[in-house]
Amino acid sequence: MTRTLAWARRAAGAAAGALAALALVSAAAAQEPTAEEQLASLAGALDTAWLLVTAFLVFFMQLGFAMVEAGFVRAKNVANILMKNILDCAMGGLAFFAVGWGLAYGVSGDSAGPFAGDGQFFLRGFDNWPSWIFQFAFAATAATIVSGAVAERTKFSAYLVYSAVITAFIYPVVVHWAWDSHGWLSAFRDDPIGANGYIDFAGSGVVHAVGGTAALVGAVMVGPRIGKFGPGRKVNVIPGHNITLAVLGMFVLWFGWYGFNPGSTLGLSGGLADLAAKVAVTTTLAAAAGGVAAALLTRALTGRYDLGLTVNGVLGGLVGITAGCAVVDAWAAIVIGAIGAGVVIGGVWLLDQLRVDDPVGAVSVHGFAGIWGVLAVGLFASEAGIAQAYGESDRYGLLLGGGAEQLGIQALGIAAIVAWTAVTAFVLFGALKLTIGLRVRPEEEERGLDVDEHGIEAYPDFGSSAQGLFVPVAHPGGAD
Amino acid sequence: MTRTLAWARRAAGAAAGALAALALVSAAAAQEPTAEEQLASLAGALDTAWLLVTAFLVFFMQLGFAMVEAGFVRAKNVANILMKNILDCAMGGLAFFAVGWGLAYGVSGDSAGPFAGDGQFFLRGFDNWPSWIFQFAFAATAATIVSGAVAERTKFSAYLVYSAVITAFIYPVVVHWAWDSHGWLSAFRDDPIGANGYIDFAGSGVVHAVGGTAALVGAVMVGPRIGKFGPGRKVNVIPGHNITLAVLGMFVLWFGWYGFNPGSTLGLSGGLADLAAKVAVTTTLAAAAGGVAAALLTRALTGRYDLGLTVNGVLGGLVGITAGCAVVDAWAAIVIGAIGAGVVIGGVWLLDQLRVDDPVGAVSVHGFAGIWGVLAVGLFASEAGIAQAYGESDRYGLLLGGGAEQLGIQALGIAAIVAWTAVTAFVLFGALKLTIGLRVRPEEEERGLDVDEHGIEAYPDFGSSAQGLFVPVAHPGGAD
Amino acid sequence: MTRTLAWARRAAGAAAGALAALALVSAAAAQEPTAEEQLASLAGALDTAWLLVTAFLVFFMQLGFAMVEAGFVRAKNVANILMKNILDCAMGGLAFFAVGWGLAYGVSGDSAGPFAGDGQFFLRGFDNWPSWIFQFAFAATAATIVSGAVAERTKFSAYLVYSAVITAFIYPVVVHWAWDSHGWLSAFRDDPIGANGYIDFAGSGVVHAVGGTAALVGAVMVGPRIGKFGPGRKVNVIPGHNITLAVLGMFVLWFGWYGFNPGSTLGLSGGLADLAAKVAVTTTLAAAAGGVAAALLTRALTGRYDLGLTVNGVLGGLVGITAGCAVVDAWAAIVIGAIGAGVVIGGVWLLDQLRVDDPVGAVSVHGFAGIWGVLAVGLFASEAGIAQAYGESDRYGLLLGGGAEQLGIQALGIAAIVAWTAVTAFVLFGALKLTIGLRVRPEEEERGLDVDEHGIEAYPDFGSSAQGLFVPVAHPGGAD
Amino acid sequence: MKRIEAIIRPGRLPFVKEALEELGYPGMTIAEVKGHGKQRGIVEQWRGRQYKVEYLPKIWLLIVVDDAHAQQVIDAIVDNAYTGEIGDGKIFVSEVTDVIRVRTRERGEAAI
Amino acid sequence: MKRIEAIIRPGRLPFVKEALEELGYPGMTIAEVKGHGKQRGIVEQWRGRQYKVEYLPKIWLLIVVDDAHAQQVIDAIVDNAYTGEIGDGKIFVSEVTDVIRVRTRERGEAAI
Amino acid sequence: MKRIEAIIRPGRLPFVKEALEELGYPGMTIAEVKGHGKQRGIVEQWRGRQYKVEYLPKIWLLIVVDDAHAQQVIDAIVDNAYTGEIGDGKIFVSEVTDVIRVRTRERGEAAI
Ligand SMILES: Nc1ncnc2c1ncn2[C@@H]1O[C@H](COP(=O)(O)OP(=O)(O)O)[C@@H](O)[C@H]1O
Ligand SMILES: Nc1ncnc2c1ncn2[C@@H]1O[C@H](COP(=O)(O)OP(=O)(O)O)[C@@H](O)[C@H]1O
Ligand SMILES: Nc1ncnc2c1ncn2[C@@H]1O[C@H](COP(=O)(O)OP(=O)(O)O)[C@@H](O)[C@H]1O
Repeated sequence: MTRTLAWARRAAGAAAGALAALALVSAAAAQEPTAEEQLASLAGALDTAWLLVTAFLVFFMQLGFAMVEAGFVRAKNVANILMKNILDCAMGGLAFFAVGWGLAYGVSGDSAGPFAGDGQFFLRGFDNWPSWIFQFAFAATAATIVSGAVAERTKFSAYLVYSAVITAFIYPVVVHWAWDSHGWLSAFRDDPIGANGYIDFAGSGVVHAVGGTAALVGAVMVGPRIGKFGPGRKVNVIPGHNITLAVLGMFVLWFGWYGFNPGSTLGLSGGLADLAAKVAVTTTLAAAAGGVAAALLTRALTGRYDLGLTVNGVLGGLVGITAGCAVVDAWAAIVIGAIGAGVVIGGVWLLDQLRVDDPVGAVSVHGFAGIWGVLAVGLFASEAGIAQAYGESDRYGLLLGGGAEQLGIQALGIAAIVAWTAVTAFVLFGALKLTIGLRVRPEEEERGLDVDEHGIEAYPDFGSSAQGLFVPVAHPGGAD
Repeated sequence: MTRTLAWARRAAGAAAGALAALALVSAAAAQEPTAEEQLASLAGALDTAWLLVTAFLVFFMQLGFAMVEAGFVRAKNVANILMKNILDCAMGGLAFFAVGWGLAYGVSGDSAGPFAGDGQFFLRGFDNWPSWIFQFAFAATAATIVSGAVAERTKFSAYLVYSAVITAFIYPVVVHWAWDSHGWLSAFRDDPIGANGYIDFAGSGVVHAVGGTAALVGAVMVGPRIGKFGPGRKVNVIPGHNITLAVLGMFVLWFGWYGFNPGSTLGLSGGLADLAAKVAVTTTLAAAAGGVAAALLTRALTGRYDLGLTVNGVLGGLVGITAGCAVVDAWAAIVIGAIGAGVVIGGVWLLDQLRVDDPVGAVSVHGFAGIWGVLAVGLFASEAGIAQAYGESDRYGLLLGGGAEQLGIQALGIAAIVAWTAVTAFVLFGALKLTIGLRVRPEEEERGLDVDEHGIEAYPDFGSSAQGLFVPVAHPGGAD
Repeated sequence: MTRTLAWARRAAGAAAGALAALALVSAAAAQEPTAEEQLASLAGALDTAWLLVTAFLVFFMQLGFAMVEAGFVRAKNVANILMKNILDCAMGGLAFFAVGWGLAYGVSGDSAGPFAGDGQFFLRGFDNWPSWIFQFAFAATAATIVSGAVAERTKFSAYLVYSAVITAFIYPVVVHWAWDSHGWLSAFRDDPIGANGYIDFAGSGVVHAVGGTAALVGAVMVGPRIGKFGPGRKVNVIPGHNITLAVLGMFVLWFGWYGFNPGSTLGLSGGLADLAAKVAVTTTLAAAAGGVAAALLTRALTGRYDLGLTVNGVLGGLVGITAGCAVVDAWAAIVIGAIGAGVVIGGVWLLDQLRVDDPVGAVSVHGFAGIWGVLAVGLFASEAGIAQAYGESDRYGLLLGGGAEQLGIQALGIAAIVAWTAVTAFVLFGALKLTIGLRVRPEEEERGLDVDEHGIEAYPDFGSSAQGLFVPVAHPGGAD
Repeated sequence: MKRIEAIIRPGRLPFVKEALEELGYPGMTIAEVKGHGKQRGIVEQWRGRQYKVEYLPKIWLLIVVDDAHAQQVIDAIVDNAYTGEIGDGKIFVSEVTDVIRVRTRERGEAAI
Repeated sequence: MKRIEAIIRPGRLPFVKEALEELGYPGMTIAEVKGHGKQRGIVEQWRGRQYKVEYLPKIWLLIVVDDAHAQQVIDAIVDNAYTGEIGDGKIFVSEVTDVIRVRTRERGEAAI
Repeated sequence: MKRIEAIIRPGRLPFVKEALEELGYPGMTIAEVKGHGKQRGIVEQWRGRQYKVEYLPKIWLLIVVDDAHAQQVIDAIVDNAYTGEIGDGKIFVSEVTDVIRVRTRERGEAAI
């Protein structure tokens, strides 16, 4: 009986090296694996390691979203938004297991169609674990974006249904289009649209614009919070309860983005390590540029360095670079990030004008900056960048002299994605509205969702002099 | 003089590739290493990388524990619980350095006995650094579990002693039993109990049930907080001060668990990468199922989606899958996670009935769900799963037709672990009670432990209108 | 057309292994790469992976700094300190892109001088991405240290300029001296000072003492907060607003330090994996010793276990071990960490005596403990330790019988670094004082920097009964 | 001069304030308090176990006015704090013997 | 009608409340305040340096009752807030000239 | 006995307190409140959009003294709370009919 792991475990206990382990593996196999086979196996292990570690980082973004959103809502709705963040991730996991993966990448027969995968539901006949965990983390990201936009007024049960549907259906179909080698938009198709197909390296469109579009539809259909818009053109301000949490969340998201973008090389061997490193650099520069641009812009516009919009600006820079991180040069990443922040700030202003209430800026950050990111590929992708990540091509960024074709494909791709998401999200939210209802009652909204939906206050005993007023610290006799 | 690192460092400064580095290494050795040696060395490096990265993730769980516990206690005891969390990790590090590792895996002569290791104390004659850091992170986890269960009333100095003893002695012995190749329970023993020995891949029993059992003994011996239980069967509620922190901690723990479980492959080469990825998937699904189950269960039982128990439910799912993550199928992970959440909720209720006061639910989450996790292996381990992780065997999960033997061994193993921990923890807490005392004075408890033990309030200047009332912002003249 | 990534991407969707990918890469090249070339490429990929993952961890320390500093300031200055933390990282990224890297490692012609690099500004002609991201993360760390020391009174615009200059100029020069193979202090120079050159493995001096020295200069030149020092020798206490945040930050920093120190091997192949693991262990032990020492010391000195200083003590232990983590034995790491905590506590007391106001202890933690760390190498470096990390040498730690030479070089090195930083920081802060001004007006300081500089309160709607008093929840008619 | 002390629902504060502003009241002081009268708390839960929250959040409002305007102010508060449900709150009126404006050291009605 | 304003120890609030409930008091309002009288603060420390916290947390309790029940309420508070240590607190009694119940616009004793 | 209720700037509290301490005042109670009088709020912003914060943070100070010392206490507060800018605050004085010290059950002036 082979005891590979036993040995490995023991190796941890004693001082045995990996040499022994390898030897054992060899011995276990009927015949010696060739050096080439061993090399390939090792390369595979390294690729898997990369997928796993970056998947974990992407998963960690769940915390970032939860904290940004919690910080941007009022104290009376904190437990509700946190619960939504936990549950969209948890429901998302189960939904992506049951259906999502199958629609995204599943193959039942020889190959899947251009519209959706068609096999491996419930992971039957499946063992590509590294890919599943990585793709799950992305799906959870797409799902969680909406919660912020519809915060402080949406029914919990309706949100649960929504989050299952987006991870099971709406998002996976887009993934299939753009990232599966059978997808009609895919750059990995044998015969892609145009020279390169739709280029969206880590998902400005596939993930963020999907989430952002669904968020917009949701925010419109749920309607604004009571008191957000006054009569006439009056826009009231409803500050969140804890800006520190929002900043905490932003740093966690930035950190997690190092899984999101560099991890999208899906491996390190065969030259991908260099690409991953370059992606890490462009990601960093875009985030930095987004932060600086937002700070200076708000200073110019309002006379003060605005912290909330700087948080959004960093995120806008990150969303903006996500599509092009592998194919643009460092300087272009800075430009894209800075414009991304501008798009976010403009978007926040625009939504206020349109009387759409998005408490955390999810539509602007993920939707508008996501669209910008996709288009930016058509403007800024360098020839060498495309060659390194997708193969040699003479169609690249318009502003770099690569013609307009790629920009056209990008526009087509994002239009299709936004349209698909808008329609399906509209149907979904519409159906919810007609059945269980989308929105809590006004009294409930005024009191806060925490008390009615979850029976809790987020900070029942807070404060420097908190006396636990609610707490029966002791009972002076009596039978009960 | 060889300057390996110098070169590597320089490589960072310039554009030299790893080729040069490798070449240098070769040159340094008297003769060329063979390709096979190089391969083995690289495989070893990859395995070390995995151990290191996952160890770091497991270490990060310290933050998760600290935040969950801080969120679940009242504001007046926050500094105390945080200090305990820092110190159990710090004391734990020193204790595990001095004694713990030696008892767990240390070998002085040819081999260690079945009960405990007997060498390498103070890491003398030791250089298996990757294993030490990984095992330290686990030891710190086991230690920190107790702090929550005895929170808000336990003397700080007594806690310090406790945390040193559990990491130096109680926990390492269990590790030796179950994970060292000489341990009597070990699945890695040449001649294990039954066909496979006791299977506890990442430690539902070895880590969590140990922590949970010690937590139960501690909570019973310290006694409930003043006011927790009223006369008759009355159970009072003492809400914690910050549910946001608890959720933050939960996400950090979930993230860290991706080190805990997948890292327990202890390497990636030789086929372990696939196993690690599968473990990541089962871990995810169990956590997700735990969260969904807890939310729906509390909704069914109390009419509202309970956030606190959903946090505990996710953790219960994670603890539950920890033993079996490598040997169960994806669907089984969902079942195990969901039941884990149920066990936690039942446990919380049961402890209240038994008038045992566990402010954060540590006993239920780590103790009860840990026991469940160990037994679940006996129920759900698949034949292929055991083959992949432990070697071919015809004894596997009872519910999958693998017979009752494995379940019996699991029951034996967890019984032994719980018994050992209960007895040693009882002696330890008993000795502390008789000497320095376990509990602060009632006045101190009412005032909060922060002020008396640490002279601090956690939030002296908090709030939107915090005026720093305590702060002598300026002094109008006078000599002092 | 080669579709490397396409295949990799597809590989994620299906079950193709790395074998295919490798084969493809081979096919793409005109002729088969030899096994040796493949090995080297794989080793390079692993090294890159290490650099990337550890760089991400180091980046994550930004969150740690932000939270420690936020926790240690008053509520009225929280948004300001958070904004500074975001912006020093963002500005730092752009500045390090434009100038910093070039001065640190850039080479325009054949080689750079001993004082500073001279090429690759704006990353022109540059593609060593893994190194850039790693070094960027370090630069951001050096930059962010100062914000805490000058917190609660420094003008935001002045701080922006400062943070650009330190990452563009002050810090990179020191890096060049100590870590570039052309630097005059460098241990990686062909002909280093003394036998080994200046040994500062991960930067107790290069990063922390630079930050700490600039922090000291800043704190002195900005002057103490209003009310910090009374008449005579009176020292007032100005408690921060949230100790939980400080602890959160500390754990994040400790976690990030596993990137900072072990990552400084800059790779894993060629034997570096073992070194990285050893570094992880010494780092852990020093942090643990720092925490325990600080807790016991404050207990001895004040009668109570002080949480704030324990947080600082852990960090002092970490800063202290940073220079010597690769070259000292485990026991020495404990000694260095414990003394590091002592140095921090003494430093905090000393600065109070000197009437220098450092709200978060940055000068003590990074400056004093950083200097201690550099000197500790001269005292505790073991012969075997130096051999493993820097090459065989008969000059090592004074206390271990290796003579005084290394201690002398360490003293020289740190003196040069402190002098350089002090002078340049003095000029910088002086220039800022004379131009835009360093300090906000007294009224602004009393009101808090948040309101005037950023127009925000950090917790506008906090508390269990927060009613959003500021929020116009609804408007009873009226045109506006 | 009258000391008018009102305990009202938090959500009604903006309306009360607006009404007072139209009256041109001299100033007001508010605080977050908790209380219960006829309205006896709500049921919350913590980790699954339910408990009664005895005190509900209210806003405490203090306005000192001269005798002539007292009734107007009271009416404005009552009109705008009203919802008709239990928990609408109460107003307590008492005498103030003196008022001092710190900035000018004015006293009495002039200081209000 | 009497305005009874008590400053008590936070830990005694549940007992006071229970006693008042037995009396059938009409309502109460509480707030977290800080104060000092004879009890002059405690010593805390921040990053190792000690300082005196001048104000200790107290609960401020407001109950308006008709004259007939005032003494009973005062007694209930005194009995249950008592520990015998410095810091037990004080009760201040003053006259209320009018009370209005917002929900019903009742005035005077009927509104209490 | 007089009930002296002052609304002052938070930043002046230490000075007021010091001055009262020199007088040997019997005790005081404070709370964080918000308010506005002539000083009508400041402009803040949230995610780029500006809004007027209507209420500014103030400290509410309650001191009950015997009639003899009332003027002294008022003077001490006025002197030390004064900055001369709008927003310095106000002091309201009213009659207290009774005072009870919980610890000793003393009543009236003896209890202050
Ligand atoms: N007699 C009282 N003394 C002090 N506060 C009171 C008194 N009666 C009511 N209150 C305050 O008024 C609030 C509303 O009282 P409630 O009895 O619910 O209103 P209503 O009289 O309209 O039913 C209570 O929460 C409490 O804070
Ligand atoms: N004259 C006073 N005016 C206002 N509040 C007072 C006064 N005297 C005492 N207090 C309040 O009562 C609390 C308890 O007073 P203290 O003097 O400690 O009690 P005791 O009189 O029993 O010693 C103080 O913290 C303060 O809030
Ligand atoms: N009539 C009043 N009733 C209650 N509180 C008042 C009244 N007038 C002023 N205040 C309180 O005093 C504070 C300062 O008042 P303000 O009018 O700004 O001072 P000043 O009269 O010196 O200009 C206000 O914020 C408010 O809390």
